[in-house]
Amino acid sequence: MNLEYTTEEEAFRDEVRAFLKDKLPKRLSDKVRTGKRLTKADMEEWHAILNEKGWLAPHWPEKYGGTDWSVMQKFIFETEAAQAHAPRIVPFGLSMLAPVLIKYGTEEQCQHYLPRILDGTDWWCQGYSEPGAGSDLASLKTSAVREGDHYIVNGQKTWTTLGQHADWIFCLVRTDASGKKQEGISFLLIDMDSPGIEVRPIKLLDGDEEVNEVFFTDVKVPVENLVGEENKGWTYAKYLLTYERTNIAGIGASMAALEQLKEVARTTKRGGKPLIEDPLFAQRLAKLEIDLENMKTTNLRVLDAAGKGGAPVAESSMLKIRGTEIRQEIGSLMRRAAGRYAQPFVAESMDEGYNGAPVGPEWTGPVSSQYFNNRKLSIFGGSNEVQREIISKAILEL
Amino acid sequence: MNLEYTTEEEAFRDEVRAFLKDKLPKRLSDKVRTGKRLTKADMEEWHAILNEKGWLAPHWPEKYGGTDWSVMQKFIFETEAAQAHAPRIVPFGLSMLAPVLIKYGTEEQCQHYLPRILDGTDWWCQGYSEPGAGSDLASLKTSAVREGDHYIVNGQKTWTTLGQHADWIFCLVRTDASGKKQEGISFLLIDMDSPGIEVRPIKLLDGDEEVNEVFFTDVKVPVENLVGEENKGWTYAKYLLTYERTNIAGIGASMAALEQLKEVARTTKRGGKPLIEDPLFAQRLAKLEIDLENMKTTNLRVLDAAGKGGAPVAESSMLKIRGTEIRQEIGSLMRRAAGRYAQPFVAESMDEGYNGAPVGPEWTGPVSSQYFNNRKLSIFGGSNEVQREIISKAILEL
Amino acid sequence: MDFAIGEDRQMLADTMKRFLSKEFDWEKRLKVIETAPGFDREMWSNVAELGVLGALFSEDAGGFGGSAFDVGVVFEEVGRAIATGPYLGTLMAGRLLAAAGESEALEGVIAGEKVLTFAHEPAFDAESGDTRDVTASRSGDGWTLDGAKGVVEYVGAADLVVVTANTDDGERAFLVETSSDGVEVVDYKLVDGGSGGELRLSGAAAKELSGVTGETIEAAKAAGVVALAWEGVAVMDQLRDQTLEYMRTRKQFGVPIGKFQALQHRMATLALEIEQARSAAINAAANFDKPERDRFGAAAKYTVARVGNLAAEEAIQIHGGIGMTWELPLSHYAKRMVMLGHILGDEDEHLGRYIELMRAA
Amino acid sequence: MDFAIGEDRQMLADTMKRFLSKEFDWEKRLKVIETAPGFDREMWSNVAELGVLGALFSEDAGGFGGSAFDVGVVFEEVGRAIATGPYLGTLMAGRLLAAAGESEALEGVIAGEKVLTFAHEPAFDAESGDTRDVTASRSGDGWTLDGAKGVVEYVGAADLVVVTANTDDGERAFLVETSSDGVEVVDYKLVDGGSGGELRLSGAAAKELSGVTGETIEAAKAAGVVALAWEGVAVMDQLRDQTLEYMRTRKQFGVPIGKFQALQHRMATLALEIEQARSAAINAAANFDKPERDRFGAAAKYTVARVGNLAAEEAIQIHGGIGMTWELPLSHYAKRMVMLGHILGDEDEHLGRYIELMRAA
Repeated sequence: MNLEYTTEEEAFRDEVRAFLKDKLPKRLSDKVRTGKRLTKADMEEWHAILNEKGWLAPHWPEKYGGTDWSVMQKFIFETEAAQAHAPRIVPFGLSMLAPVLIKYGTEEQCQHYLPRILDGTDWWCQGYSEPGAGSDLASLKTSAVREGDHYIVNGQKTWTTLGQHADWIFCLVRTDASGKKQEGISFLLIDMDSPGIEVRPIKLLDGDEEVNEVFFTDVKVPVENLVGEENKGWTYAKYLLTYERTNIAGIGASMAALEQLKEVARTTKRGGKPLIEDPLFAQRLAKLEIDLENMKTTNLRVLDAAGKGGAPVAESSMLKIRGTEIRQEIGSLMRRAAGRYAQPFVAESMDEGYNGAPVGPEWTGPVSSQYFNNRKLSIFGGSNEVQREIISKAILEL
Repeated sequence: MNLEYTTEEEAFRDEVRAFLKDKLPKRLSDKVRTGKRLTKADMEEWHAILNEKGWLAPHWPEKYGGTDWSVMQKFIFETEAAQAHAPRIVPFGLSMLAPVLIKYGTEEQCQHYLPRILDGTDWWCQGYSEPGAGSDLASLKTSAVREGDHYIVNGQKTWTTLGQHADWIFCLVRTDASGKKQEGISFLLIDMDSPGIEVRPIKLLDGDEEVNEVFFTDVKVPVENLVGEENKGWTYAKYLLTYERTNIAGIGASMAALEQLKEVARTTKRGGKPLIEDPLFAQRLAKLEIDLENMKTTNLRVLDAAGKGGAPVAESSMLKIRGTEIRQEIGSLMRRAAGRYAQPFVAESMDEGYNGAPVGPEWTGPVSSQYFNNRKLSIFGGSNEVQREIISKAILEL
Repeated sequence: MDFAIGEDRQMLADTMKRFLSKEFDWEKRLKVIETAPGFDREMWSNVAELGVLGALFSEDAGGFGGSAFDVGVVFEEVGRAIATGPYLGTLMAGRLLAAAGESEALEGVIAGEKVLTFAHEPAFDAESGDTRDVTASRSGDGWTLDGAKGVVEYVGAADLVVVTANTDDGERAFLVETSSDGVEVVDYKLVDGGSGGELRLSGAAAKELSGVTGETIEAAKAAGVVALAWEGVAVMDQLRDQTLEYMRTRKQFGVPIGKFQALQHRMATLALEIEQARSAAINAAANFDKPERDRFGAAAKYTVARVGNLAAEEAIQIHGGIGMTWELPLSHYAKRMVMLGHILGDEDEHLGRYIELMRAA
Repeated sequence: MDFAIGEDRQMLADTMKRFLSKEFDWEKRLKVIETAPGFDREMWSNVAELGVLGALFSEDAGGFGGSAFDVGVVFEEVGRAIATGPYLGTLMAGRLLAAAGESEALEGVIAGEKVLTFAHEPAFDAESGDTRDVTASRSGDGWTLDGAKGVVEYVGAADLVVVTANTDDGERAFLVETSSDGVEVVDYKLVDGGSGGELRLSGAAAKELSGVTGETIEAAKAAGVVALAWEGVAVMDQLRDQTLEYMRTRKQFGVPIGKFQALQHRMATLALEIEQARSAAINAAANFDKPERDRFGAAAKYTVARVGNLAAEEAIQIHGGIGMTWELPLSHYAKRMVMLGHILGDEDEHLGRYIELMRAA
């Protein structure tokens, strides 16, 4: 039993750190650190930097531009990047579509789409959820009817994150409504410029517009845009959802956020004393830090098992649940720490180049928005209730 | 809105207090206060004192010896008695069987059994649960087969509290196994001296033996011992389980126990300071006290509504859940307060007249046993899970 | 003992409820909160006309209520509709005007002619990185104020502000007209759709509220605590009811999600906690004129903040994505619920206060 | 990074597991805990023969292990079987013997010939109502001890006790033979089936453990914390597994209770928490020889106590009445689990310690 990094892992970590120090623009890391909104250009800029280094798609096979890293290396990279306040990699093309194409798509599809993901030609978004199909994803209704060389797609997708920027959408569509609901689903790639597609932003409770509804009215999609076989899309969808996610717990992001929280707790005064001296706040903070330290080791144990060929299904769900709970709790303590100044809502102050004087301490600006926005963590990506179902199925074997 | 007692209620409270001060033997209240075991004679002694005053059966109609008290008076009596460390009234005859007899029994049965409950001639116990029928009570299997003027009873009951002292047991038995499980149940009164009855104590985790298994082998029970109609017993059983319980939350007992806990917190030192100065312990204590203050008002609100003719089903379940949680938490904090001295287990010290030197501070003697014994509070009397089912049915109306 | 609310109060509540559901429906609310300063003056004077503001003050002070339960009933309706406007500021500042016998000023406020708020807590000062408070100094017959107050409720809409300030004699309260020289207001929206602002004073003329001491100010804040507790319980009632309704109608896997036992048990727990919070709010009102005022106030504010966060988080979680949308009233109730915890001290602050009182008892 | 336990340790664990499941089956355990002093001397020497006690100490000290992970693996097996005997006392007292170079005494202990325990915490004194500790004074060439220690693990079975005592030079440790004059033991059962006792010393002859200071004693206790963390995780594994098994087989309303979603979700949460506790125990062992020893020790003891209580309470609740019976092993695991929190400081004490270290960092 040895929790130290090996010499090789340490060297790799140093390499990642040096790269981040050298190549991550301060403008971007400042935006991430202070909770400002990232523009499409910001995200593309960071993608391009990673692509230049060859580190944009660590999960891919080397022949398509992957890195052949071990699970531990991927974890190190993700953790270091998050702690350096790098923008997160937009996952839809890189981590969601690509693994499906690589496993189930044709060589032609891989050759066509993968390079365009890497070089930023295509921005992808995800067409999974529908208004009537949330946790019960397989009950989706958006239909694709074959007519000659095309499918005609009608229906509606929702919660399409960053869909407003997208060139393409990968969709689960119903190609057969006659049998079991899981059996008539296909996986279709659709050009967002196709006539009949309309994207409407969904305004969230924090005023932000990062998710969208996507409406399809008689949208023509060439049959060659089908991935794999017709009516087998559910298999691909599940593969995508359970695809190895070394960073499902978001350890790096949480460690970075906790550092900031502790700094706030040391410097913010309440009743004349630093918050960290307040027994009730200190207790919340200590419990959170302990939970995160434990989670870090839990995550490493899962990676260790996965690296040795295990398939830690229940454990991944545990990482998702506790990882999101920890991130939510950090956000919650930041909000608590802000006291009265959690209330002002100056939306403009979250954009780059805002010149207005801060109302409260600068770090208080985004805390409430982030707290509310963080609610999504336990809802999206398989709600924490769904994760509990997965765990109980695995441990109860009933 | 007025949370004060009325003048009449205050006068009543004073009367109760005066009575308790005058008539409750110090020997008994000392035993209750220090967590010693009560003997059968102890319980009978207190019953006799209450009976002499005419206060043993407040829930009964006046003509059978009840008091005609309002719900608020019953609450005041129960709360004051608990705070004075009076033994609790043994409920099986007085609060469980009697209401069923009064509502569903014959006048003859009432005339025969009720006076014997009051004067202590008959000690009753309850034959409801079976090894295979816990929360799913209606699946019970103990059978009663009619043969001439008798039923022949075979089967097993369990969790029969204080059954070792009982002269009689009221039982749910199956008289018809052909239809829905709720429809073939009858309510039978059985003399514990009948041939074929065997009582075996169940040793609990704290070493105590207050519950029993009761085995029935070809036990002959006269048909006149049937209450109400054959096969209608489920109706009576449910009536018994939902019978107005003004003190389901155990407010008085919790208030008395919290006082003791606070005294311990003020006088027990940990790391050189009184426990109440410890921020973590103080926090637990404060949250508990607030919860109890809230619960007291919640209880009074429910009584107020019941007194005005309401039928607060969900609310009674809330009182059961939170009431038992509070009592468990008080026990848990007593255990925590005892520190290392929660470990010694000197069983004899819980009996009256124990002369051994206390190992730790005297109050620490029973804390762990009580903590573990208190687990039953959320299991028995309709588990807290069953109570949550009742609440969600009522509020969801699905 | 009697938990009935009383006939007069019930009438007031009914009137207010009818008015708000008609004149402050959801579309109207969205419009109001998107328009600075998040406040509709005409509606405010209509509310005043109903007697809502008068109910917050005793007859001596020109009102016709003023008991803690009167305050509770008004704020219950504010919470039910998550109504905008300086209800809380009016209550607290008005109590100080009443204590000082400023009946004329208070009359205009009760009538809805003048909008009043309360500026009590120091402002954050960007330059020093610390807080900055207000100091009062004598100037001829009167007083002038210098300094700043932070996150002052609806200060951008207010005609009058009661400002607490340090003097050589300790904390005192002053009445300031926002139109005076030396008064600067920087207002902004609040997360919950309301409005707030920084109040900056440099040599602003002010009238001392005679007889108001630190203790009077504490009493006004204690009334604010009762108000927020009742408001909070009403908001969580809405969160619960909207979530239950969603659970009855939203289907997944072929059944209403209300059929899922894990969610049922969580809602049962939430319903239980809300009843405990209601009891806490009742206790705070019942003890308002008694020696235990602060202990029950702290208990109520702590309980309502704790249960309120649970209610907001559970309501959103059970709704899923839709619960996070601006479109759904639920998300606005959730925001108001959580923000209530940031006014007049949060969950921890009040639990800390309770612990001190418990130790001292 | 490598989470494999290592071959040698795995072998030891397997041997110990085999031995205990054969020689310390459930009937045997019930017999042992009902017989004073809750300890079977023959079994103890058999355990020693397997090398279990030697694994707790380094080769320098006459053992063949001694790393924090060695300790962890042994106590994991102790927890799995809720084995009785002074494992913890042997570990902590043995570490002090080793530090003092008392290799001869330690050799007898490792061989199972002499039973050793550790008396560290002051006794409750009924007369004064306060605690009473042990003081050491020089007497000729040697030392004598006076005072008392409380709740000393298996002191009724011990031949040797390492006693900490106050001297003019601060805290020191001494070796005492229980058969000496001036040594009185009052032993009693413990709630979890083990045995403890009060150790009363009046002028008892003692040998100083040279070189042992307060810091050495802290290190021995830190090893004890690692041991209890690993033991606790093993106990909660049992609580979880026994409960899952019960959920698979116990039927109510015609289905196994494991089909009830509300219980499923609670078990999922418990399983998650237990994995977190396991990580905490691993962290404590991994940092045992590092500057962060105490921080990770406190984190582990806090986590294991917190999750342990949850595990014990959930296991009993889900079992229902049967979970409270003496007959079922489950209830004994629950008792051991909760009692572990009362040894070497409870959940709150360790969280408090963590907070201090966090503030100081």
